[in-house]
Amino acid sequence: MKSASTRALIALALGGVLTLGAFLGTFFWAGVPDFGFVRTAGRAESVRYQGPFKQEVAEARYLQNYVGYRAEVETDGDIVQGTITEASDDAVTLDADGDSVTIDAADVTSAIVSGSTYGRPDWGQKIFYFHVPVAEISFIVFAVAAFYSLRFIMTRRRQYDQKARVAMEVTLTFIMLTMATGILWTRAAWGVWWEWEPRLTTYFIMTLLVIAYFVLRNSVEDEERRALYAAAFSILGFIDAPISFFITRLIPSNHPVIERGGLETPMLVSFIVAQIGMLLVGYAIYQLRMGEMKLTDRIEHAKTLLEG
Amino acid sequence: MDPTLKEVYSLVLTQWPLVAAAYALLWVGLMAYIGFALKRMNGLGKQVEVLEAALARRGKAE
Amino acid sequence: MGSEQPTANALEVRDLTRAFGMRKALDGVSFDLPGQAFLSVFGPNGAGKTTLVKVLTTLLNPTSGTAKVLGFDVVSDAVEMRNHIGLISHNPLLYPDLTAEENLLFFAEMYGIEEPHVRVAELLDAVELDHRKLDLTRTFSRGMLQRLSIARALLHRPEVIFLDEPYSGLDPHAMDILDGLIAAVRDKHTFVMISHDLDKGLELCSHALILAKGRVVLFEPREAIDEAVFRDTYRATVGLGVA
Amino acid sequence: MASLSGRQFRAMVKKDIVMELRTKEMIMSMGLYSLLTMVVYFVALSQTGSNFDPRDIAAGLLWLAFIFTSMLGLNRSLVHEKDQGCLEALLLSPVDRPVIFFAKVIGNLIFLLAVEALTIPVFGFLFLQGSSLDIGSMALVPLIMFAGSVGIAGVGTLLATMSVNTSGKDFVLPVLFIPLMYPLLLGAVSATAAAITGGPDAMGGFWIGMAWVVGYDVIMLLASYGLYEFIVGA
Repeated sequence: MKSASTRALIALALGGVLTLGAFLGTFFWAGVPDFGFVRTAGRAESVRYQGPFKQEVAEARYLQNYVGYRAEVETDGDIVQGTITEASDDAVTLDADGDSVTIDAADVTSAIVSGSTYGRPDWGQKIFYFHVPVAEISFIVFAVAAFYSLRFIMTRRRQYDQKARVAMEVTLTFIMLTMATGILWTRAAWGVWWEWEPRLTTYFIMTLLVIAYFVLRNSVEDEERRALYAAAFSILGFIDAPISFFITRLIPSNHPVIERGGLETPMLVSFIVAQIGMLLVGYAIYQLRMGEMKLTDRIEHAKTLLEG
Repeated sequence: MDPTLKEVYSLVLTQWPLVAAAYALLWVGLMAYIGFALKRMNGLGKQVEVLEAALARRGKAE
Repeated sequence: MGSEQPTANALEVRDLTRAFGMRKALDGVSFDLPGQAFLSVFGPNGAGKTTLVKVLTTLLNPTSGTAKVLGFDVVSDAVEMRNHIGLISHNPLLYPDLTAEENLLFFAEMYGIEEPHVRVAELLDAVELDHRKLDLTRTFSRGMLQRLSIARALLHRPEVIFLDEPYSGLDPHAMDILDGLIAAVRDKHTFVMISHDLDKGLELCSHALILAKGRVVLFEPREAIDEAVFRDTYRATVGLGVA
Repeated sequence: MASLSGRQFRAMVKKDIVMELRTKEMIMSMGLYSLLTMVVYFVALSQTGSNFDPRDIAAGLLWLAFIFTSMLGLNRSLVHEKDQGCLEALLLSPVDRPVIFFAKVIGNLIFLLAVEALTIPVFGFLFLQGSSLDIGSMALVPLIMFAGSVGIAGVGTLLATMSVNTSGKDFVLPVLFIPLMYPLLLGAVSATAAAITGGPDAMGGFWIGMAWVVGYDVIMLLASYGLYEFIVGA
């Protein structure tokens, strides 16, 4: 049985290298695209520098957001240029070449602020290269578990029950990892840890279903009955998986979706490599746990031989 | 460091700690799971050896 | 009700195995039982007695091997076969919130019996429960329940009757009544009885079967059995089966 | 054999109803439970402000009450079969397993609808007094209620058949049942909310929810029907 666990470890190492490679590839080959921009008052040398910006401010009180920026404030025919040093709802103070000028907000007819713009690298998007493969593997392994459950119901052979059970365990592991990485990404991208959004909700339900599968297994005494019930439940539960998978395409959802042909070559290649890597990792875990199952069986067998 | 550059970085880098944490969490989780599985398997392997040695002594075929 | 295939043997069991993984509840059980025989099945707990009866009554499918009851295969002819078998268990298998009559009428419907009221009245009479037929079975004593349970098992005039430890939990009086009822239908039926009670089982049987760990240890007609040897064999299996 | 199946089916449904009318166990426990839920709702809503519109939340509260009371009844109805091994006696009779399944589903559906028919007026009386309701669209509530109950009874019967054979039956059923019910609840609540709110704009929402629930019913009933034979014989 050593071979199975060796195989598992080789698959794990290979999967690790591939996923890591894909992840690095997205940074250094595909680069980090900009998503939106940030602004500063001063100017700094940076690859992300996009140039100066000039913007008209609609209301004088908004000048409070631009303390430190250059501003051009117009009052009845009079234009004052300078750096904003202080601003409140009622007044704004400019430093115009050493002279401090205070203007009532009510007198301001128009104001233009200027500074520098920098591209904002979309670090959050990088999660796509591991969060999505992990989530996909959780669906695939769930499908494998449902397949073996069906096989079990047809044949009643214990090996299929074991395979379904181990596949379900791998599903649970990957679901948990998807949840963990997903929650961190939602915080980064949406600013909240959790949102009751269709994809998240259905995925959460899927988590509960997989947990329920193990609750069910633990509460049935008879081994064959346990296997049958668990198989039936995993088939029923699997009906929710496609709902979760396709729901972002059915109901308006905040969750990002890959658009058809929307990936550039470096991104696509990295993504596919990451998927293959994760699949190998999933396979490794599956093999490892199957090996453990077989060992347990051998122990049981040896015990009955010794005691019988 | 240039104060403006510092400001740029502080504005630009808000997301990456979370992404890095997610990546780290992923591998820590996987490794912990695999580590426990391997440890359990080691224990089981020892038990198998003991039992099968006992079987061999008693001359019972498996 | 279906064509009756003429067959000398009521039960034909060939290499019957029922396994899940490495655990074998039945392991290559084979025997033939002639019609109108009374088979007592003995064995320690976990020997596979209940599994054997469940397979023979179509409640469980065998993993391999075949079993025929009255010529009907337990797998392929299961639905047809159920018309010809009855089960009396230590569990009454009756609804406590239905009256005695309603219980029997309900099962008569399940078997599709013609003129159910007539048949039910006849059986209630036979088990001497006609005066209690309007009472909920919830109020019945253990013995009365067992009698009603026998009436339920005989509703559809089965040819083979399975008894799963029918005496457990009965007081001596109820046991006598049960003996009487079995004796009354004894010659026209084939019986298969699971029992822990060696004396009782041997007294009634025409054939005896000892199971241990899912295998047949002994299968002999009553005449061929030397009681002392039989008891020793049984004791040996009980010792064996403790594991 | 079709007529025999019909006879068996009628006998099983009749038996469930006779037993229920005699003991009133399920109706009593489910009805009381749903009344108690109303009390809890009252407490939960007691701190809401004066501009709170109970119609916004009525659909969700109703289905919450239905889903929890239904589990109570489903458990009871299968415990009856299991109690003295009656299920075994049923399986011994020449009955096709789907007949058992559909008879139990119909029985459960009847009791469920009875309790729901009781709950809705009480709920309306306690929480929706003074709200302006569109009687025309409210008439659609029983429709979605029926469609939802079919799904609850179908999947619930299968799951309750499993859970009566587990240790800790009361705990296992909700754990299995509620996540599986999620898609149905989603559609049922949105359709019911549309029906309660009323107005011409709501009708589209109602029929989408209704279609979703009916789709769920069809898929899940077929799956449960297919799996029941294996479960009940185990």
